[in-house]
Order: sequence, then C-alpha cells, then structure tokens
Amino acid sequence: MQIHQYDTVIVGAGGAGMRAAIESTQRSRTAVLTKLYPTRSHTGAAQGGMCAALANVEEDNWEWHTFDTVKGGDYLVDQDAAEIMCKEAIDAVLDLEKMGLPFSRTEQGRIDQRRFGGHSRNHGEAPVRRSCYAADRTGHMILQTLFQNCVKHGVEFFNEFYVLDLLINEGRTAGVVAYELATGEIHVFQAKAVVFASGGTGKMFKVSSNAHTLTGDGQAVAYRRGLPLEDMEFFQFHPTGIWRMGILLTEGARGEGGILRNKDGERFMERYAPVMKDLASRDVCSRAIYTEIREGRGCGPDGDHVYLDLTHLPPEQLDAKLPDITEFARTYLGIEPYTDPIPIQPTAHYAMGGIPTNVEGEVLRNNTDVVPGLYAAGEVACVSVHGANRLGTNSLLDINVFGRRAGLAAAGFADANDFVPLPENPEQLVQNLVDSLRESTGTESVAQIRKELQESMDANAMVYRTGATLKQAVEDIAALKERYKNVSIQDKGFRYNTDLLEAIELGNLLDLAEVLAVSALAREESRGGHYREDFPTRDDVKFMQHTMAYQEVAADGSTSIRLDYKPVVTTRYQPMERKY
Amino acid sequence: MPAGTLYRGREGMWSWVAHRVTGVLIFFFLFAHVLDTALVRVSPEAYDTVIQTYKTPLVNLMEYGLVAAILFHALNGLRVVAVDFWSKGPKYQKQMLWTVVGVWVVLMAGAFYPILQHTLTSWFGK
Amino acid sequence: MEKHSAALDAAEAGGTKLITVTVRIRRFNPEEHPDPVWVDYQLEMDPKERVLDALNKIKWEQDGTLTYRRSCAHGICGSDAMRINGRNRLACKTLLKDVNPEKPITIEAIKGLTVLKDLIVDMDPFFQAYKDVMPFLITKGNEPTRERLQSAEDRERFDDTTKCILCAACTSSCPVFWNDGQYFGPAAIVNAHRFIFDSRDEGAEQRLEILNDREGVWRCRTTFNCSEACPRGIEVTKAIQEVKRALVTRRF
Amino acid sequence: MSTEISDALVVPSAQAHTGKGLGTGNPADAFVIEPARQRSKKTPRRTRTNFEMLAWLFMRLSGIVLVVLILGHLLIMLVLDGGVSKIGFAFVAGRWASPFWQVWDLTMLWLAMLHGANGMRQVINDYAEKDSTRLWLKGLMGTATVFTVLLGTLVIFTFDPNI
Ligand SMILES: Cc1cc2nc3c(=O)[nH]c(=O)nc-3n(C[C@H](O)[C@H](O)[C@H](O)COP(=O)(O)OP(=O)(O)OC[C@H]3O[C@@H](n4cnc5c(N)ncnc54)[C@H](O)[C@@H]3O)c2cc1C
Ligand code: HEM
Ligand code: SF4
Ligand code: F3S
Ligand code: FES
Repeated sequence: MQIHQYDTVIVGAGGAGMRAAIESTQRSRTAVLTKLYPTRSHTGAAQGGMCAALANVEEDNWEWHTFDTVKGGDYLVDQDAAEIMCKEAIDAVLDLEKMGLPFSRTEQGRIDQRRFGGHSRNHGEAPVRRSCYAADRTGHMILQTLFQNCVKHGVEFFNEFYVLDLLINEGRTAGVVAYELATGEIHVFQAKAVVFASGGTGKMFKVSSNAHTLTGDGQAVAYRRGLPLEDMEFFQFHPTGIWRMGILLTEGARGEGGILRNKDGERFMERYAPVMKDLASRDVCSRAIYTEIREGRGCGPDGDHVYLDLTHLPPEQLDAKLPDITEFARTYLGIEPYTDPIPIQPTAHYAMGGIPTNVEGEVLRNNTDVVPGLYAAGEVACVSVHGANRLGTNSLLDINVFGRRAGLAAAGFADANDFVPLPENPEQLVQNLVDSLRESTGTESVAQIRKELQESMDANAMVYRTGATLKQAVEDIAALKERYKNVSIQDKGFRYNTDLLEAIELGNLLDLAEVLAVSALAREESRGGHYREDFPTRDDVKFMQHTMAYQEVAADGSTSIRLDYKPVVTTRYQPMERKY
Repeated sequence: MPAGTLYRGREGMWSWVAHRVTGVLIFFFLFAHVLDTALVRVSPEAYDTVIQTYKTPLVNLMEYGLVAAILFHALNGLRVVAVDFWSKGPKYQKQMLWTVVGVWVVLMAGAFYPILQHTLTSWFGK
Repeated sequence: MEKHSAALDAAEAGGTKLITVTVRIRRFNPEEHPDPVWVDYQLEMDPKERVLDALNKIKWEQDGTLTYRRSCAHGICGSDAMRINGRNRLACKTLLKDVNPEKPITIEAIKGLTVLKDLIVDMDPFFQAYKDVMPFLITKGNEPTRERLQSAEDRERFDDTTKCILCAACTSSCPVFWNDGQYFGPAAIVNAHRFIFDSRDEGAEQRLEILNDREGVWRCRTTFNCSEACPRGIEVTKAIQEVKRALVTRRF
Repeated sequence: MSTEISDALVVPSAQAHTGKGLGTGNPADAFVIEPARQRSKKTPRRTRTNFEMLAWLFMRLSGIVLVVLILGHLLIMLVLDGGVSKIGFAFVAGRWASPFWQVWDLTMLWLAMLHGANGMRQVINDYAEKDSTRLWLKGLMGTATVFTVLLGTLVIFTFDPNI
C-alpha cells in the first residue's frame, strides 16, 4: 500500500475530468487518476457536436437553447442549471477553439454550426443550426484538445489506476483508494478535494453505444458510501445505433439530412413529429422506431430494425461531414452508404442520472446538503441539466461547462481548507474486495452473469417499460447479485489483472442496474427517456420531482434501496405538453 | 523461446530492405574496386592480372549481379527522391515501385548478353 | 425498401453460420514464466465478428488470464493496436473474414515497445515522444474575444493529421523505431504536423527545430509501414514528407 | 476514528512519477505522463545542427548525379565495345588521357564513397545497439572511406601511362 497526498484528486480523464484538471492544476497540486489512458476515454467517441448559441450561421440566443434543453428533458431539468449551461456554452466553445480545437469552419472562417435533434429557433418553431462540430469527430477533437492542454499545463496523470473507494471522514472528503492495474498495488490518495468525472454506465445494456469500460464505477463507489443517486431511471436510448452492434451513428447524420425509413420506405417520423420530423428528440425517435418494428414495419428478414437513409445526400457531403460514420457502415456492415440505407436500431447511450450535484459541482448528500470537498461532473453527475432526456450535443457541453466549474471549485476548496485525516485502515474495503475475489473458489463466471444482466436489461428496462417487465428486471438482478457472491476469477496474479477488474466492474453494474430498475418501477408515469406503457402520460402532480436513491445497509449487512424525491427547480418555463 | 512473427510489411518495406542490402553490397564492392584499380599505379602487369579475374565466368556472373544491385539501388533511389520531393510521391509510391521493377527487369534482360558475352563466347564460342 | 443491394442483404441476413477459427496468441506473463509462448485457442465465431470479439470470447469463456487493452470496440479510442497476422491493426476494426479465418490467426503485441503482459506494452516511451513535439496550440499576442478565424481551406490543410487516436500502430510498425526506440516515430511527427500546418499556430519554428533532431524526421526511410498500419487512414508518410520539405524550404 | 499518517508513508510525488524504487520494480509502476519537457518553454532552442538534414539532402542530390555517372560508367565498361573483354591497362590509359574522364571518375569516386559512407553510417546507427560498437564500426568505416578516397584520388591524378 502506498499513500499519496494531493490538494485535488480528479477521478477520470475524459472530457469532464481533463477540463477540470486544466483549471485545478493551475491552482492546486492535482492528481488525475484514470483507469484508461486519457485519450482512450469515451468522450472521444462522441461524434455530432456541441451546442452553443453562437449565432454564427443564423439567429440564435442562449434562452432558446435553454428552452430546448428544458423541453427536451421533459421539464425535469433544473432550470437554474440549464440557464448557466446554455449561457456559458458560448464561452465553453470559444475556450476550446482557443485551446486549439479544429472546428469545421464556415465560408467566413467562423466556427460552423449544424442542426441537431431537439434544437430549435424561437421555442420550437423550426430546427436551428446550433451544434458546433468538427466533421463527425467532435468528441475526438475535444478529447485530444483537452489532453494536449493537459500536456501543456503539466497535469499529473496516474494512468490505469482504478478508483474503487471514496474516503469520507467526519462527514468530509478525505480522499480515494485506487488499484494500480500494472502491479496490483493499492494506493491511497489523501486529498482535500475530490472530483468524480468517471463517465457513464452504459455497459449494463447489451446493445449499447458505450465502451466496455463504462461500468459506472464512480456512481457505484459513491452509492456504497451512502450518497444518493439521482434520476437513475432515466437512461437515453439513441435512435440510430448500428443494428445489433450498437455502434453509434450520430444524430448529425439526420442533421445533415438523413432520413429514417421503415420497410415500405416511408419516412415514418412525419407521423410522430410533424415539425421536427427526423430531428425530434431522441426518446421520441427511439419510441417511434420500436413502434414501427412492433407494428410489423421493421426491415430485414426478422423485421427487427429500420433504416437510416443517406443515399439521397451527395457523396461529397458525406465525405466532408460524416466521414467516420460512413466508414463504420463500410467496416462493420460491409455496405456502401452512398447507395445503401444503413440498418439501425435504438442503442443504450447515456445516463441522465448520476451523483447529484449543485451548479458548482458540489455533491449532495441529501436534498439540500453537500459533502464538503466532494465534486462530480460529466456523465457521472446529475446536475440536472438533462432532466428526463438529454438533448444531443448537450453532454459535450455539460462536461465542458461543469467540468470547468468543478475544477475551479475544487481547487478553491483545496486552497481554503486543510486535509481531513484519513480514516483508520483506509484501504480496508478495497483490500477485502480484491482479496476475496482473488481467493474465491466460487463457480459462477463474470462473463455469464454480465451477459444475463445485459439481456435482462435489454428485454425489461429499455425503451418500453411496464410494471411487469421492471419487476422482472428487479428479480433478475436480485438473483444475479446472489450468484455474484459466488463468482470467481481465473487470473490470480498481480500484474495487469483485468480479469479481477472485470469482476469488480460487474459488481458496480449490478448495483446500478438495481437502482435503475427500482427507481423506474416506482416512477409510475412516462417522461422523457422513461416510458411506461402502463402509465403512458406524464404525471406532473405526482412525479415532477427527481428520484433520490440511497443504499440502506441493515444490521445483518444486507442492503436495500430507499427512494426519496427532490423538487425540480423551475425558473421561467412552466411544464407544457411536449410536441415536436 | 518462440520468436515473434516477421512483420508483414508491404511494397514500401521490402523495397527499403532491398535498397539497404544493395547499398551495403555496393559499398563493399566499391571499396574493393578502388583497390584493384589502384594497381594501375603499381604496374600494367599487376593491373592486367587482376582484370583477368574479372573475365572469369564466375566473377563475370557476379558482375551481372552487381549491375543488378546497382541498377535496382539507382532506380529505387530515384523513387525515394520522388517520394520525398514530389507532393504526390507518397500516393504513387507503389506504382512507382512497380515501374522501377519493370524498368529494372527490362534493363537487366537487355544487359544479359552484353555483360555476359565474354563468358558466353568463351564457353560456347562465337 | 425497394433499393436492395446484395451487400445490404448480406448485412441483414440473420442467423449467420458459425465457423471454427483458431486464434494463435503469443502469451507472455513474467509472473509465471520468463519467456513468451504461442497458445492456440479454438472457437466458434461468425466471420463478420471482430477480432476483438474473438479475444473477448476467449477471455470470457476459455481463459480469463488473457490480457489486452480495449475500450470503445469501434476503432475510436486506440486501445487495442496489436499485430494480427503479422501486421499492426486494431482488433476492434478487423473483421475475422478479412484475415483469412481458415488458417490460424496469429496475434501478438506490437513491436518495439516493452511487452509487459500478453498483448499489453509499455506506452511510456510512445507518449514521451508525443509530448516532446509540444502537441498544443502555441500563440502569441492577445487572445481575441471571439474565435480565431480560419478559412475552410486552412482548416483542410491539416485535417488528415487531426484524426490521430494515438494508438501507436504506426510507430510500432516502423523498422527504424524497432531498432533502438530512439526515433521520435511517425505518431509524434503526425501530431507535430497537425500543429505545424495549423494556420492559427505560431510555434511551427520550434517544432520543426525539434524534429530536425538526430532522432527526428531524417531517420524516416519512407518504408510506408506506418501509412499501411494507420487505422484512421492517415497518410502518415505524406505528413512526414511535408514536415521534411517544410524544414528544407525554411532553411534555404 | 482517525489516525494521522506518518510522513514516512507518504510517497513524494517525484518518486511516484518515475515509479523507480517503488513497488515491484515493474517499469509500468506508477506510470504517469510527465509534464512536457522543459525544452518546450524555457529552452526553446536546443543546440542542434543541421547535419542530419544536410546528410539527408546530400544522399538525394548525390544519388541523382550518381545515376548519370555510374550508369554511364557501367555502360562504357561492361556493355559497349565488347564489354569487360576490352578492359586492360591500355584501355584505362587511353581513357585517363582525357581530363574529361579524369573528372568523371574523380567525381564518381568522391560522391559514391561519401554517399556510401553516409549510408553505412545510417545502417550502423540502426543496428549497432551499444555505443562502443557503434563507435568502433563507424571508426573503421570512416578510416576505410578516407583511405579509399585518398588512394583513388592519388591514382587518378598521378596516373602515368608510361609506367
Ligand atoms: C458514441 C457516443 C457518441 C456521443 N456523441 C455525443 C455528441 O455528439 N454530443 C454530445 O454532447 N454528447 C455525445 N455523447 C455523450 C458524451 O460523449 C459523453 O456523455 C461524455 O463524453 C462523457 O464524458 P465524461 O468525461 O463524463 O466521461 P468519459 O469520457 O466516459 O470518461 C470517463 C473517464 O473516467 C475514467 N474512469 C472510469 N472509471 C474509473 C475508475 N473507477 N477509476 C478511475 N478512473 C475511472 C475513465 O478512465 C475515463 O477517463 C456521445 C456518447 C457516445 C457513447
Ligand atoms: C546509382 C545511383 C544511386 C542512387 C540514385 C542512390 C540513391 C540513394 C538514396 C536516395 C538513398 C537514401 C535512401 C534513404 O534515405 O532511404 C541511398 C542510400 C544508400 N546508398 Fe545509394 N544511391 C546510388 C548509388 C549508391 C552507391 C554507389 C553506393 C555505394 C557506395 C550506395 C550506397 C548506399 C547506402 C549504403 C545507402 C544507405 C541505405 C539505407 O540507409 O537504407 N548508393 N541511396
Ligand atoms: S497516426 Fe494512425 S497509426 Fe499512428 S498513432 Fe495516430 S492513429 Fe494510430
Ligand atoms: S514506417 Fe517508419 S521509416 Fe518512415 S515511412 Fe513510416 S516512419
Ligand atoms: S477498442 Fe477502442 S480502438 Fe479498439
């Protein structure tokens, strides 16, 4: 065991983590712990763009953007946070440009902008060009640019360090415990301020656009230390994932004019969203696709997908604006998107919920109080600017705006406060976890349990949910958790033991899937990404509030979930019916 | 210990291997060649005796090989120069290599009789 | 839809037939044995699956000790560069049907970097070379309030090299790099190129000076292995050539 | 329930950076991406010479000239006029009587040897791992080159057809 001391420790080196690191490194001694090399983070997979009302190509302002965000989130958005995000969006984009990000340009040499789902002019009148982009590689460019600036500022990275525990002492943040992949050693990082920026949880689903490594470690660690998780039932299913593989084809493809078609070649979105059509928000499109499939208008021999049609767009436009996704179609499907439509299906994409924070990035311990010194930003957090459904491009925005805020706040906190003493045997929990897995003689396999979890989640907690399917999911997860106790691994070594870490990651997924299913079961309404067939309408009277899920540990060590609710912050936009 | 496999490079890598091998080969030959030519400073007889060995079938054959090496090195050297200085060079490097090989084959076939005629005539008569 | 090509039909065909593939992996675990060994695994796979899927299947169903890096699984994060059938590729961007699954598929770690376990290599020297070229925008004077302007042509000038995902497939395919690992390597040059030819950048002179080093661009022997290996289709050798030409023209 | 940690337990960051002297001795210990080297900001210009660039240019320029010289040489010596059969002292004497051929052969000698020597230097740099081996091989190669060039020059200039 080793002990390190830093003013600020940042967990995760995706967009949010590195944006925070750039700020905090200049102000406090900062360590960034990341389980992947920074440039491997999944921010690099983001394609379409990052919205900001720059008004470079047409009239726009940040209030319209705020409205779209609130409406897109089905009014579960905390509007104070959304206002901050949309206002600071402009500077966030300009900051990135100044850091060197190679945005695509207009004729005049300004940052180019394109249409994106759910983004409209003047409160829903017509689609607006708001998304700043770099071809279909916006996330890649953001990740690279942020990494480049981390190099410039000399950010200290601890690569391939898995944070597995959070240390809270006397109600304040004391540090984190990490496992070093290369050696199997456990490291305790004592810190005045800790920022969680560890990304999403998408690997609990089978068809997913998320990386193998998106296993919700940050959420799970916080949850096990008694902190709540907010709005976990809201998970976004992106309409256009490559059929069966889940690899994302950006909404930018529809922003450029791509059309969703069913087996009759019909542009079916006209029926579901007469104004925004294919650019309606993601939850709307995903449900429409499943409705088409259910009603027998799906494509292919099994009728289990629809098409994303780009064939009417000029090849030059595809090459210039969508080079990567056309290559995905060629590489993984062997088809030519110039001439063939691409088979797609909705894919698990984004966790709207997460560790609750206020607009400074401070983590909430309950509905009102914060944990001093603890911050979260990015997909791991729930501010909540995305409410029940995130708009496309708002996550890259979220990670930049709130990553920066969290970095600044953490460094400021570290400056003003002293170290909290470490608890006794700080490494104990992680040591026990690792030892028990290494020594386990159980018979269950990690891969098998994970597979069954993913299948159950796909079947029961995806786009369409009912009380019955969610109950099924809860039961399945409980059974899998029981089996997980008897799991064993083959690699008993210390060096690069990825077998061990996959087992730990599965433990995280199981906990989070359970929270998702239980929260979803309790929310007897349909809102944004959460659609209950047995309660198909929004119920603002009962459910216009955020879910807060806590882990309760009984005296015998068994755990259960306690749900609580937190009011939504509404400033200027009163809930209305949501139509596109 | 089981070794790793050989890297399966393509035209670019193998032409470079050949360029390097031929370059080194020519260097050593040149060294020897200057030494033997230096004998003209010693005496006409000494020089002529050495040159005599150039006319034996074996050395004559090696000479053909040397010309092959120089020719390849020279032609591929021009290709390398084109890759470095012509903006489309990298794009057409493969085509250029196959051109080099083609020209090389033609020239080597053309040089077959002229170079080896000494041996051929001494073996098979005129 | 009426438009239906054979390729689309093939892509949509459900219940594809499985074939038996042999995957031959060069395993190395210094905790167990000082030398690497080749190990064969047999598995039933759909030829349209990725090599990464095969590795996952081995790890999850046959041998949990098999170790490799992976994350995104669609060629965007740069984790899983490895030598497949003797050539550097990303396991997640290589379909089994494209590497002749009738014969054993050989997989080994990339070359020229220290192998730490199985397919995992020490990336430290690779990233050090990257950092040495100062891979960040360098500007002088006051920041503008709005964005810096850049014409679409100027943006296009360095587009190719912005695609790099730092997977190291190029550097570890370079015969010059294999020798002593001191050469900056194509990836570092690509990332220098990305800034040298960015019209907003004012540090080109410094970066060119760095690449004028003994171990800089002049060590490149134009073997094109890097260009062949790059999973992002970057014309790496061309980028190197452009840097060389910039150096020559700036000096004279 | 808390304990103060003793300073001895805390790893100084300088040590954590390198991983040296820590843990298992695994080179990947505590791998961190170090800050950009100081050369970036504080020492913008390292004392580098343009030697490698000049050598590189020389390889290409000399190569182009050598194509003419060497191929011409081969053509005359091995192909035209009965090829190698004709070569003898008298043939050489006849050729070097003309200053044109003297200059030709002299340039060819110098360019080829320098080109070859620089090429060999690169080859040695690539394959000789140890510094001492490199030095030895390069020394040997350099001496041989200087010797050959000087000898060849001497021969061409001091050649006496009436020896
Ligand atoms: C395919 C795809 C396309 C997308 N396209 C868009 C788009 O066009 N526009 C948009 O706005 N959004 C898009 N998104 C969403 C957006 O990209 C992500 O939500 C966002 O990038 C998340 O950033 P992050 O920094 O929170 O996390 P990530 O980038 O996922 O980074 C997580 C980091 O945490 C580290 N980490 C994780 N666990 C641990 C641990 N236990 N210990 C230490 N470190 C850990 C990882 O190493 C990694 O560095 C897309 C998402 C996907 C999947
Ligand atoms: C006939 C005309 C010649 C041409 C056009 C030519 C061209 C070249 C070029 C362009 C290179 C550089 C290759 C690179 O950097 O990748 C080179 C390398 C080399 N040349 Fe030549 N050359 C010629 C003759 C010779 C001769 C006569 C010798 C021997 C004395 C020779 C020996 C070498 C060697 C040893 C190398 C180094 C190879 C390497 O580093 O891979 N060349 N040549
Ligand atoms: S240039 Fe290509 S091969 Fe090299 S690191 Fe970048 S993406 Fe990988
Ligand atoms: S492989 Fe190496 S030699 Fe040059 S062309 Fe690429 S860097
Ligand atoms: S797993 Fe990300 S590039 Fe292959």
